[in-house]
Amino acid sequence: MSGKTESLTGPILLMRGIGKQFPGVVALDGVDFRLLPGEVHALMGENGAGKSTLIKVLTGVYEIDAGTIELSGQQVAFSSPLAAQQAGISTVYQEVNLCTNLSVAENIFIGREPRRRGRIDWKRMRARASELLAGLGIDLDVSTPLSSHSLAVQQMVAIARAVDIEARVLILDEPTSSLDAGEVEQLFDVMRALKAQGIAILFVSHFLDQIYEIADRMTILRNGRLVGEYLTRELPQVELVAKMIGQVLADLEKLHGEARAFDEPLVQAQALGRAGAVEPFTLTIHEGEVVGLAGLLGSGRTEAARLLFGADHATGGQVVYGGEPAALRSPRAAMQRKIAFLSEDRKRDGLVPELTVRENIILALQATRGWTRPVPREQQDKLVAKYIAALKISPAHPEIPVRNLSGGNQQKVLLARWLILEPRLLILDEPTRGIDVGAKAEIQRLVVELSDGGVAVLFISAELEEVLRLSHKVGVLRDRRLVAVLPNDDELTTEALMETIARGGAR
Amino acid sequence: GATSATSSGDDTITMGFSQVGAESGWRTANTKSVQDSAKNAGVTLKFSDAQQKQENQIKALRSFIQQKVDIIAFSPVVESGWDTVLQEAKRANIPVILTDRAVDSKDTTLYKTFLGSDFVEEGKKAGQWLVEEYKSSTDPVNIVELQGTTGSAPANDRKAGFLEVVGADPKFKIIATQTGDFTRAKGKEVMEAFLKSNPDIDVLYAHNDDMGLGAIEAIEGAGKVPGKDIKIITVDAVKDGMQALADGKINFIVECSPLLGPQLMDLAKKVLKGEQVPPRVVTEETTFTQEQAKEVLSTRQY
Amino acid sequence: MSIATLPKATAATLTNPRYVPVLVTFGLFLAMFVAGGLRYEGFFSGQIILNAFIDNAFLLVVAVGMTFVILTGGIDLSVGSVVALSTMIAASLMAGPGWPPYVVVPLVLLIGATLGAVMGFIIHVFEIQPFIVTLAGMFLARGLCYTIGTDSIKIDDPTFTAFAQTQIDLFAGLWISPSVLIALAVVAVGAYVLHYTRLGRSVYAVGGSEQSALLMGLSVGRTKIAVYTISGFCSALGGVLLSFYMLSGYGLHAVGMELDAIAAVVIGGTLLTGGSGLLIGTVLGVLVLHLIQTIISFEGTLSSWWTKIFIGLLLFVFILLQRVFSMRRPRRSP
Amino acid sequence: MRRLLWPLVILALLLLVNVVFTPNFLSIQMRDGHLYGSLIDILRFGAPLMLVSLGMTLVIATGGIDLSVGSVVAISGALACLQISQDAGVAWAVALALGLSVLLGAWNGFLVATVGIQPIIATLILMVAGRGLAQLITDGQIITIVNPAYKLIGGGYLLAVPFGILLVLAVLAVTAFLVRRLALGLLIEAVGGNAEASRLAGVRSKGIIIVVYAFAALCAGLAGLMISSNVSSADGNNAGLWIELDAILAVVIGGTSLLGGRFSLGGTILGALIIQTLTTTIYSIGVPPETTLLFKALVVTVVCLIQSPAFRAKVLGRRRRPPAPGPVPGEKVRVSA
Ligand SMILES: Nc1ncnc2c1ncn2[C@@H]1O[C@H](COP(=O)(O)OP(=O)(O)OP(=O)(O)O)[C@@H](O)[C@H]1O
Ligand SMILES: Nc1ncnc2c1ncn2[C@@H]1O[C@H](COP(=O)(O)OP(=O)(O)OP(=O)(O)O)[C@@H](O)[C@H]1O
Ligand SMILES: [Mg+2]
Ligand SMILES: [Mg+2]
Repeated sequence: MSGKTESLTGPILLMRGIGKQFPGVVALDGVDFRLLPGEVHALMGENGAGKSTLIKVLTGVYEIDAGTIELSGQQVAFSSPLAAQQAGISTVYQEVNLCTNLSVAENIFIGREPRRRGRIDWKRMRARASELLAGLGIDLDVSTPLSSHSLAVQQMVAIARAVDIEARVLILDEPTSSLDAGEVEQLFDVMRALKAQGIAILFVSHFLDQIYEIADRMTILRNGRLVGEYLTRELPQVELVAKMIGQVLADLEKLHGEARAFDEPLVQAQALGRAGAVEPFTLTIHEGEVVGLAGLLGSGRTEAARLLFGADHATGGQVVYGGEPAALRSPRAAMQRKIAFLSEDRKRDGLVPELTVRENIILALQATRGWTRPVPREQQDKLVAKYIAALKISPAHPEIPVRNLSGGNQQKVLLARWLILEPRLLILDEPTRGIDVGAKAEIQRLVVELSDGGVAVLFISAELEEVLRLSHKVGVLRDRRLVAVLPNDDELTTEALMETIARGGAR
Repeated sequence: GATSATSSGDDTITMGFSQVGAESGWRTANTKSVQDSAKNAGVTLKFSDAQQKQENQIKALRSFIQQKVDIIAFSPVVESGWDTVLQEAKRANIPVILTDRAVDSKDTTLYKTFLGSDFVEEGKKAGQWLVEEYKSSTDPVNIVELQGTTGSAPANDRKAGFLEVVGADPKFKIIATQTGDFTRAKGKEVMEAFLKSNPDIDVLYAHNDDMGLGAIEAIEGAGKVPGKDIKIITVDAVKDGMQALADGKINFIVECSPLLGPQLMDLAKKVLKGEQVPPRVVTEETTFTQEQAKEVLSTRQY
Repeated sequence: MSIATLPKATAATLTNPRYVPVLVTFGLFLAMFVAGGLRYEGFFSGQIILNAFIDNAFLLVVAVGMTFVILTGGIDLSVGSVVALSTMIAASLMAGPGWPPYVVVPLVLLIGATLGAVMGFIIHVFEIQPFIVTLAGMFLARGLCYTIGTDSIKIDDPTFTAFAQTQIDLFAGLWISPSVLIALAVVAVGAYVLHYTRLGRSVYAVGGSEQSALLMGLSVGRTKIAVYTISGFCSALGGVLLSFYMLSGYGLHAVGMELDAIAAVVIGGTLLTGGSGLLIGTVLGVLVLHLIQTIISFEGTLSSWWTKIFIGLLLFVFILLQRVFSMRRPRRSP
Repeated sequence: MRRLLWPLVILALLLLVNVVFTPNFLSIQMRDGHLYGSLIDILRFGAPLMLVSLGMTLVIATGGIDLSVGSVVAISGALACLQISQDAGVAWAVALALGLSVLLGAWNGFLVATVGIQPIIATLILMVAGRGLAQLITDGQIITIVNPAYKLIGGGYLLAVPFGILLVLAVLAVTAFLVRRLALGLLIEAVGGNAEASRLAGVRSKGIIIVVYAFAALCAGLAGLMISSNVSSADGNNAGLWIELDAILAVVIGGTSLLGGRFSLGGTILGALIIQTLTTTIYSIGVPPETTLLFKALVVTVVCLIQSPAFRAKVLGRRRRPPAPGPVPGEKVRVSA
């Protein structure tokens, strides 16, 4: 027992013997968990370990099947997130759960709008929202609808909302999955400040570096069971991973992509652009080449990728595919040229939640064949089984609705959807979002394999290390403009890349 | 007699006519009659279809007042609720003629005259025939009734009139009654169900020909002979009904004539000339037995 | 957004994408009105516009309630029947036991609101689709009408009729009825609630995403029950206004009015899927429907079927132009 | 199929009520060489509703709704009867009516998918104008025809079985083939479940939506032929009036969500049967017309309550479990080092 951080007041939150079952799945089985005031406590575990479920039973989204929850020594059972919120628990759930039809300001304040003489004081609300976001390093027009902002911005808005709620406990379920280094730092500053005020923070992330930077203590779950509670500084990273996945992970081999010469250009964007989204940019992607895109939040990486996939109409320029101009009028047209696009916002642009894992996986393949030529069932089952195994999707059952999967597993399902198409250009927008360490290494290895097999990959990630590890060259975007395309040679380090992003020009 | 406050100084009459809707063949025949006779009489007709809604009719009347027509005629969907708008018409000096059905306003100066049929009377006629037909029998008579659209005026009144007559004799028993919405399809469907749940049906009383015609199909389908095994009384006397009557499948039809057009135009002209018109003009309507039907069948217009 | 802020509309608000559909609708409405005026004699009068309000006061009130429901992504099919039921209860209580209007009217409003609340409760607590619950409500209310009576009942309570026949003279011979004032008041209150109260904002939030609203700690249940209660209340009030208009209670009043109300709301630019729309749009929607009817009655030469075809055609042209002119949609919203 | 359990229970209950009132309700006899009985009636009169509901199911699965089916019913019947009354061949009349129906459906689909009008309004246009069109075709009158071949469709028998029932079975089989054997069903559910995601997955949603609305109209057209053939006449004013409401109700009772996504053809057929049985029940147990609607309200409420898992959980037992007792006192929270 090591109890340096153990405060005298005892835990603010104490969960004991928590059990939660879903039909066919035991999501939590006798889990104990405690949270101390003034600590940042990381909840760790593989995809599907039960982290989000623990948070949801705590905050009244689900009922618990077994166990007790005590808040400040008092037994509680919240009937709804509202009740939890009123008891002083403020939560950012894993998927961004905001109302995109409302304005940014409203999303921060809805339910607790500043009022004057009984009516909502819109002016004050906007002013305070701007202020709050500025505190997180975000500057935008808060009266615009949330739907017009990228997922990363939305995530920051959700965070802003949660930290502004007067709370004793702050829960952040993978808030950093689509943020880049700068935003993460902003968030950590805020978290440290809250911690100093004695607020207990529960933090979930698959980025181990972040955990070691911010967390005081961690609780590890595996397959819905408690592995143990540890002080961060006493648990080396390798051991943490071993405890999470139940085995020692082979050291991440250097997958470093090298700048090298390619002869066959596969896709060329020529002055491709879209008014109001991305300035015209020119970029060549060769067969077998991995091109990384780096940039700050809202720099236009997603927009650029969407243009290459025909998801949006370009307002200028053209795409040359295999030497011939290709009019990518729709995603379908791009798919016919064997271009695939894994979108960053899986909830909005990826999953069909009601459909099963199998159906979600074969959807794109079926779509290319049209409705008159069904993929034979045996072939479906074979393909699906193959990718469930390859990507370690769990539960490994193809016939459950995909909405019942954990966030990371949903992401894997979408990846599988595109991989079975055997694309020649694979556009991956934040493919490792919400994916655990083990699977992330798996996916990175996959990218290398694909590129070795001649598949071109456009790789977008907020994690610069990842971009550098995989790419042969890196495109840098800033303010919706492609400002540089850098070969990934020895001189290109994360620092150098960061500097380019900040400076907005070539080295 | 008011002379219209018309803006058009010419001698052609502009009539605003608000029809209930086009819910049945009877109704469209009625519309056609009004339209045709307006043309023949040289009356400019502003026609408006209310699609069975009183509020639409009121709106139409308002818009007629707005358009400063010379005279307004309309077939009220229901009796009540016209006072306000009729008062507006009166204030604008536009005379009003009611067709097909009266309104229950206490203030009879709101309209000039009422031209139309009497649904209660129709129900009574149907009942009287039945009483006559079975006057020698003492056995109970099992009647099934196919009502019109629930709550609609003809359904309410035809039911009431019929009941008033047959209710006087306890041997007449209405063993089943259900709405058939004035349509053939519903008439057939309901009758099929009646036939299954009530083995002994002597008489069918249908509030219009169409439901009766549908029921005939059901009766035939059940292996019975319409007009013999089950006696059938209907109301309206449209062509198909008269044909069935002549063929012996219906036993008795009470006429309810839709051809009000010519009479309406006459009345309108008289009213506008300031002549005295009777407060109530009942259309000439008769009843048909099978023999009568055979005689007049070739001369029916609708 | 609300009536209250409209006069202050600046260039910035005019180009705000949220207002574009409403502005387009308004523009088209004006264009249609002018076209009617050029074509028909006697069309171009102030009274025509006022009549739109006089003849539709009840529909307007009902549509306000419907807007609340649709904004949450729900639907209320019971409104027409509740309107009828209200006229029926009002008429039968005044005609039969001779209750005075100041007892009857509040009672009717209470009944309507209660009916709505019960439906909202069932929808929320038992997680049943609004369509089917309100359809049952529709059958229930209409059925209750018939059990009260199948004939139409005349209202001749002197206070009631006096109020109903009051004409509020404006200027130059123009007039409105008190119902118009009531309807406009309802619109104003509705707009205020939607824009300036927490209830109103959570209506939009629930319509945007019920799941998110729940996770954000809004009381989704209360909001949903509230909108159906509001809709029930508005239907009952609509029923009272309709009894002013008709001076009768009747089980077949307002048949299909739910469709008119839904159409008005949707024509006014509100999304049936919820979360987006303005009350002022609903007002325009009601006016557009009325204008179409007026044009047809001024045309006056159409047979029953051409009337219907024409209504469909005008509606189509209107919707099409509305679509074309407000095409500029935000990129990512599907 | 667990999903169909509760609709089945409800249907059984309704039939039971009938048996109590009419003991020989379930009996089926041979009469004049064809099947005869109340059950047959339910199937026969329910056939048009089942057809319309089948089409409606697919439309609803895409997240849409089709209000115009009633008008298409009227138009199709009117056109066919008009043709036949003008001495056209039955095959030609039927083909023409169905062709026009498909065209009208495609028009709906075009407005929804390509022009981007909200489905309820897009189909409202045809609902209003289509009724007018039907009346235009019949001139507002009822067109009566005498044609044994045409009579077969809705009122005739084949091998002792009402032809309409066979027709429904055939359409059901074809639909099931299209959506479950071929991939139409998956793509429809994808479009209804998440339209944007489907677009990005390459689903040609416009085409699918147009096909689906056209199919719904085809079903409605067929139902129109059935209804008019059954009574040997076309009634442009009333044929198919309010059938859209019944059809939507059938779909919803069958367990398909109005929000789109997953659908169940079997559920829809059951839903339609429930509605038709309810109608027949009202006729045969002698519910007075004034209380018909109250009775309907009652049954619909009961149906949707029984169907609701939340209701079953909250009211019919399975109460919330009381919180389980805490761990044995003294047991410490595991804190390993
Ligand atoms: N609503 C649900 N219905 C059925 N199963 C569910 C449901 N929600 C979660 N599960 C299952 O419970 C298990 C735990 O899921 P949970 O979302 O808690 O994982 P997680 O640790 O948050 O994973 P990730 O890192 O991928 O977010 C998973 O196997 C998941 O499939
Ligand atoms: N529908 C829209 N309307 C207007 N602006 C938009 C819309 N969608 C995105 N934007 C803006 O376009 C910019 C580029 O967004 P994009 O999603 O491409 O950024 P990104 O580089 O992928 O960064 P991240 O995903 O980390 O936010 C952002 O400022 C975003 O707010
Ligand atoms: Mg999770
Ligand atoms: Mg992005």
